Amino acid sequence: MIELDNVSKQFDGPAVLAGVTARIRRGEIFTVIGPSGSGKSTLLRLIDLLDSPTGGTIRVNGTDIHANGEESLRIRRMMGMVFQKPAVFNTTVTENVAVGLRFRGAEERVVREKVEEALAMVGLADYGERRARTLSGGEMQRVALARAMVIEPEILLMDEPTANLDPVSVEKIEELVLRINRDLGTTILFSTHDMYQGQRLAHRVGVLMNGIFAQVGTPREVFTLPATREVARFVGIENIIDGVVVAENGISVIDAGGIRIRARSPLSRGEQVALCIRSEDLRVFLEEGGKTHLNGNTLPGTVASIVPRGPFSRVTVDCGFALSSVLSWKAVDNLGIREGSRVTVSFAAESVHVIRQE
Amino acid sequence: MIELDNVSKQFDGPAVLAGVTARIRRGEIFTVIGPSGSGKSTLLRLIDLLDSPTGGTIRVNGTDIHANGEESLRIRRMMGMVFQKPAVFNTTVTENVAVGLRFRGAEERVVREKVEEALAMVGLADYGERRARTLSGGEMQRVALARAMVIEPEILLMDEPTANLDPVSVEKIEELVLRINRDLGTTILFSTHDMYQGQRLAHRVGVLMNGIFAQVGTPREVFTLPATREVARFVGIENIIDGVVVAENGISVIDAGGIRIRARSPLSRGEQVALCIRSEDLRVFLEEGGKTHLNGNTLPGTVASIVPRGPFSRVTVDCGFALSSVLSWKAVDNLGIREGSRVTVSFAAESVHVIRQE
Amino acid sequence: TTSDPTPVEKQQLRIATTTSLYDTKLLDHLTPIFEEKYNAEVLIVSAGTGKALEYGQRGDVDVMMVHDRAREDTFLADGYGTDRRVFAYNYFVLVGPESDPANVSGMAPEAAFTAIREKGMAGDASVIFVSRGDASGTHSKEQAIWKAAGFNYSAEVKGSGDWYQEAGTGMGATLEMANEKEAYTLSDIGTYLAYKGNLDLVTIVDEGDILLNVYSAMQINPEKFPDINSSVAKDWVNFMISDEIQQEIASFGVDQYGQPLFYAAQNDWEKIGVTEAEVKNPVV
Amino acid sequence: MYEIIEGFLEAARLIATFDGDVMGIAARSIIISLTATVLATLIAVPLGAAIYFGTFPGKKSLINLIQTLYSLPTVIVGLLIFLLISRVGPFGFMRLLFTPTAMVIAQTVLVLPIMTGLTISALSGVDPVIRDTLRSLGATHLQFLVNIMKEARFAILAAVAIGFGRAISEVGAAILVGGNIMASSFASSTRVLTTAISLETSMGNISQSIALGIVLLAIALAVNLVITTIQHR
Amino acid sequence: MYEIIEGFLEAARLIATFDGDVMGIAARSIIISLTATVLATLIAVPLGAAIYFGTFPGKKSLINLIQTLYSLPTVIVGLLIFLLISRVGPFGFMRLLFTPTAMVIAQTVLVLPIMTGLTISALSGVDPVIRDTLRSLGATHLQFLVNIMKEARFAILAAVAIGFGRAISEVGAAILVGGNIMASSFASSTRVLTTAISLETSMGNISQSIALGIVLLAIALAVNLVITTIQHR
Ligand SMILES: Nc1ncnc2c1ncn2[C@@H]1O[C@H](COP(=O)(O)OP(=O)(O)OP(=O)(O)O)[C@@H](O)[C@H]1O
Ligand SMILES: Nc1ncnc2c1ncn2[C@@H]1O[C@H](COP(=O)(O)OP(=O)(O)OP(=O)(O)O)[C@@H](O)[C@H]1O
Ligand SMILES: [Mg+2]
Ligand SMILES: [Mg+2]
Repeated sequence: MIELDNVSKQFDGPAVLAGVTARIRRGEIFTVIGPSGSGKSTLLRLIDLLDSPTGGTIRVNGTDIHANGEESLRIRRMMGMVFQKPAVFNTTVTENVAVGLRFRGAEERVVREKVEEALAMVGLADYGERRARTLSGGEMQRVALARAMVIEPEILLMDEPTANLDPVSVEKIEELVLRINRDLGTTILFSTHDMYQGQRLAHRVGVLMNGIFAQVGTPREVFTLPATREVARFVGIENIIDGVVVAENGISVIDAGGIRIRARSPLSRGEQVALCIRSEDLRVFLEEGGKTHLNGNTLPGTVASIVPRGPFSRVTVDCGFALSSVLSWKAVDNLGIREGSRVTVSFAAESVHVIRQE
Repeated sequence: MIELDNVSKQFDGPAVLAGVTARIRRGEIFTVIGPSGSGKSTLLRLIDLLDSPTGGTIRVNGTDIHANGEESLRIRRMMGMVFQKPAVFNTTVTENVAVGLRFRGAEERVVREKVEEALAMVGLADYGERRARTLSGGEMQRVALARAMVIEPEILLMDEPTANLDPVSVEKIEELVLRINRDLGTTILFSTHDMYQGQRLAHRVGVLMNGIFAQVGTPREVFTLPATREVARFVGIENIIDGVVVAENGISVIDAGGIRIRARSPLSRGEQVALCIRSEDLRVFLEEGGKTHLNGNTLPGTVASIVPRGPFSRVTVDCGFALSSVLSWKAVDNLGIREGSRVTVSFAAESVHVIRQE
Repeated sequence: TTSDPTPVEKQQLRIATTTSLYDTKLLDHLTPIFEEKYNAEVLIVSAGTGKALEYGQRGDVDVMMVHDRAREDTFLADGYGTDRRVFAYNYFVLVGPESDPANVSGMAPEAAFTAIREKGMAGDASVIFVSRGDASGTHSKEQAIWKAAGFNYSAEVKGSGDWYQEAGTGMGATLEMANEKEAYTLSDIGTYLAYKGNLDLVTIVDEGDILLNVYSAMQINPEKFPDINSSVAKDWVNFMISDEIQQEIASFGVDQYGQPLFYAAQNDWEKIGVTEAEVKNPVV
Repeated sequence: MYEIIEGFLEAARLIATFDGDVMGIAARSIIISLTATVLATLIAVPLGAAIYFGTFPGKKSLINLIQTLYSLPTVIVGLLIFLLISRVGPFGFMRLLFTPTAMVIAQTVLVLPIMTGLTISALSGVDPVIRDTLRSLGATHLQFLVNIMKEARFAILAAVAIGFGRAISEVGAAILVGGNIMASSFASSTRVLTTAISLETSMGNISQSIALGIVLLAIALAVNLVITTIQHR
Repeated sequence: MYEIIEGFLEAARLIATFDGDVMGIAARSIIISLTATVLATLIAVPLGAAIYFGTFPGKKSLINLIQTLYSLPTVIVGLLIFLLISRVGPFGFMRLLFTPTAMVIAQTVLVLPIMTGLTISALSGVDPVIRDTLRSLGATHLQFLVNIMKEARFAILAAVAIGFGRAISEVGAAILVGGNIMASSFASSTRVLTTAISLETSMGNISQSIALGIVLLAIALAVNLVITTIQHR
């Protein structure tokens, strides 16, 4: 178990980490997501004993890891780390992966077997004899992954481990991570900027922002019930609307610049709030074509833009404020909408997540 | 205009590029996607004159760039490049970004202005005086981006420029790329492993596989009508089923291990084919609940797994072969399905893309 | 003739000399007098005898000052040098440990050498002779003594056993080495006196004609090297045999060592076996 | 051992009293060795860059040769220069023998191999992506070199420090082509610290030698502080 | 200039005929300088690592001092060792003066600063991520050092090459503590190539000097080829 207790870290400038607190359970997959420069790498480095915190404590299985000089080797050997920009040793791929095992005095036969297995797992089975320095970006990243995994650490730290990989490789690595977690019970802590990856893999997600965890929760919590406006924005909620609670009886009514929106929320009248509506929860109808939801929201508007997004299109409708919805290409074709079309957007009160503004 | 004419490149082992041919038009945004190790970086490096092809020619505006020693500076100065793992000069952020302008003998005042502007564009406005070596991964990548953009090259080459960035930063960079392309008419050639990015930004996409462009086309073509089984797999089509054409009259019928699937295809009876069905195009109904599509496909099956995927769930149904579909969480809840549920999967014949197998 | 005593630009005089002479600082003592008198600048290069002669043979210096008659003769005969004048002499000394393991104190040089060799060859580990072994004037003298004692140097002395060791370095270092090894060695008196304070070595043999050490100066042959600074070179040679300087030489070192380092050659030409012309006649 | 202490005291005295002779010798050492180092830098750095970035047959052998020349004894360098500039040598007409100029030449030649070799090492330490980045930013050859040097400045200045160290501490070449002359005028003299140390040693003045050695190290320290300051800028 | 050609011919003759004296001298050079280089490596590499990875007050000054000692003249090193081991010195009882052992000690001391300094440079050239990776893989201190050395092997072996070059080419210390002795037994002799070159030069035998210089360079070349081979493994 890893306990982060008010961990802070400051380099020359302002504090990068300013009181990070969390408990990562044994056997858990925990993902750190957060904007570029928010301190994800810094946090992982602190846990791996590669740097010392300016304040706070980090405990692994109850031991304050930074307080114990003599213990640090033992603690470090419990952990494996994949760096954000992995570096490879100037030797063969096999030797690169073998290093950790050799450090632990493994027998040559065991080393050979395990390395081979690890390389196969990351899809580099035939690369053993290649000089690691000549590998492509993604290949290097996979070598780094194999290198950290092969020692079967109790805790696996990974700093954006799939940042340089294509989707097919990413999928393989993700399966691998899940398997390691499941089969070996490895606690896995990784940072990613791919929120979907966080969600796919993690038991829990911590959102690092402004030096602290703005939210820690299950992926579903974080993705559907973001704790702050910034988290909401960060986890990809495209529709965030400011407003004031004007009525509260079971279903609150929020005034957003003159337009009234119904939502479920326990907040009381007069509070400043931000409304989050996932674009997938919006329905778009031609003109007045939609059925009015009881207790729901039905807003008229004009299509402002239609932008392809993966196998979908993002349709942005101006209803006074902009509302983005995601429709399949086919749906767009069927509706026959284009920029300027008059449409109606509807969504349930349950689809509106209300955040109190500070 | 960049013409790649049968470009090949071999290091010590087997050829990495084995006859890459394409024409990238002036002012176009062209994306190279392909698996890790497929040679994307190698190709960009060849175009930027950082390495020489083993065979074939690369022409920029009609000039064979590798044939012309004296011209190479002029040609290189037409181009800017962002490397996959950017390196920064050991000086301040400002000086890093200024280098290209200084090389071109820009006035100090101009340099200062443009650098400031560029840093602001990549969201590093306050970072000018920081030593570049201490930046985070994403920050460095943005410095590299600013550094390449500030010289306003005619051609901008970017090797996975957003690999280390969080979604909010990615969005900013993407907007920037679109703006540069639109406002300055810059031809942009970039590699990415984020297919959606490719799709969002690119006018055309080239899929690099096994040393050649397996397909070049608009994002929509590549994503909906992949030319090969590998491309299909690579662009994220989860359902690829092998079969044989058994009937062909307007709507072909394909036998896939005993199960018959209708599809639109011009191929003739007896041909070996692969069927591609995007998971978004599948509908899942409880038991026999679905309406039978005329000319469509309705297959019974059992739910094999339900895995969260972004704001969706991926529901895999075993119908003899596995079919994955993507449903919103709500839809899954509404259907009340779980692993083992008996369901029906249906999809239109139009949703089936048929590829001839070689 | 003398050169114009007040030329506008100072003439430069380059002298090559052997290390042992230079290290006595005699020349440092004399050059200011010369420079003042002739408005010249004296540049002195000290080197091993062989190298000094090499400088001379290549015309890199104007004057040569060494102490190795035999090789000087060859040098003159080959036409590289001319107008040799002898300006000083002193004696080599055989020094050794106070215990004198070979028991040669006070013997004639030849006899002492013979005895040392005998003990050494017999395997008496306490008897060691350290030779300069560097083809210097001192080394030449040592070889001459071995020859006079009846030995073939290269066959019967050099390399004949661990008793005979070639230092292959300068006089000072050789003395240090003899001191360290409690060995005998042949030294010029000047260097020995300069080092005496640091050494446990004592004078074992200091008498015998063969120990004579004659210093001479000559100019490099201007016919061979026309751009030699011949006139100042002549001035220097004449300066060295001038009465005033001969007196300086005779008294040099007395205040420091309590005994002179050199004897003036002027009046002892017979004793040192050279012609009177070589000590007295000014070069013209 | 008391000679060492005496040496320190003597060094302190020499420096404190600005002993004329010693100051002259020290100044000459600085001038000659710094000039040689600067000259060698001007040759070695471009040369090292040309070798490192060039592709030509025999490149590996050339690098091996350069490394081999690290072992070039100073006396041999001195001899070769001597043969060239002595009166009967091909450059004898220039009358360079026994001049400070000759010493500068000899020291320059002496430190060239090591400085060239270390320049090559320094350049090979620069991240290849940095090189590619400079190229891709459209650097001319010169701009490329200047900027690579900037990136490698730490290692290149270390090479300069080593070159200077070797130049100012060598004696074999200095004595052969300089002659260790102490003339009445500064410009005609060629006595530098190392040749003076040799002389004092050969005369048995050990503490004087050590004192001069300390003066030499004091100079080296000053030069190194300057180099370190530039390195860390 | 014909001395140079003569020198080459003479060198060829000496090598071809296995000239006994010269072979002995060359063998002694190799043995002494290689031993000194190995010893110095064994000291300098751990020392350099300790300094580079250590954090202690005065670290910067120490590095500056080491750089300054690059300028330590060989004669001064010789003198200091001489004072220590001469009969009246503190280690005089060991009777080391004028033995090959003394020369090994002097050369070791002589090359220590430069090898330590270059080790520090070599280590600072290793990508920090490599260091972190080793730590994160659970390296003990020793494993860490060994593996960092492996990564820096190119630069460290370059340092060894420089150390060897300096050791085999120096003459000042060798002559002071060794004495350039040519005795009839191999073990009692201390004449090495550089001291022999000095001697030949002082005797005016220029071509013989150059021949010996060429023999020395041939040895250096051989040693460097070995080093290069290890470097590129
Ligand atoms: N200098 C080199 N020597 C030998 N092989 C090389 C060299 N550079 C690249 N390769 C090999 O060429 C192949 C293509 O490499 P490249 O870097 O172009 O791939 P990529 O498509 O950019 O991959 P990624 O998405 O992982 O960055 C890889 O297998 C790589 O190992
Ligand atoms: N050694 C250092 N000295 C000074 N500042 C540093 C240092 N290391 C990191 N920083 C700063 O700390 C902040 C956090 O850096 P960190 O690398 O942890 O971010 P990150 O969340 O991993 O970002 P990214 O997603 O871009 O990798 C950044 O602003 C970075 O510039
Ligand atoms: Mg990071
Ligand atoms: Mg790549």
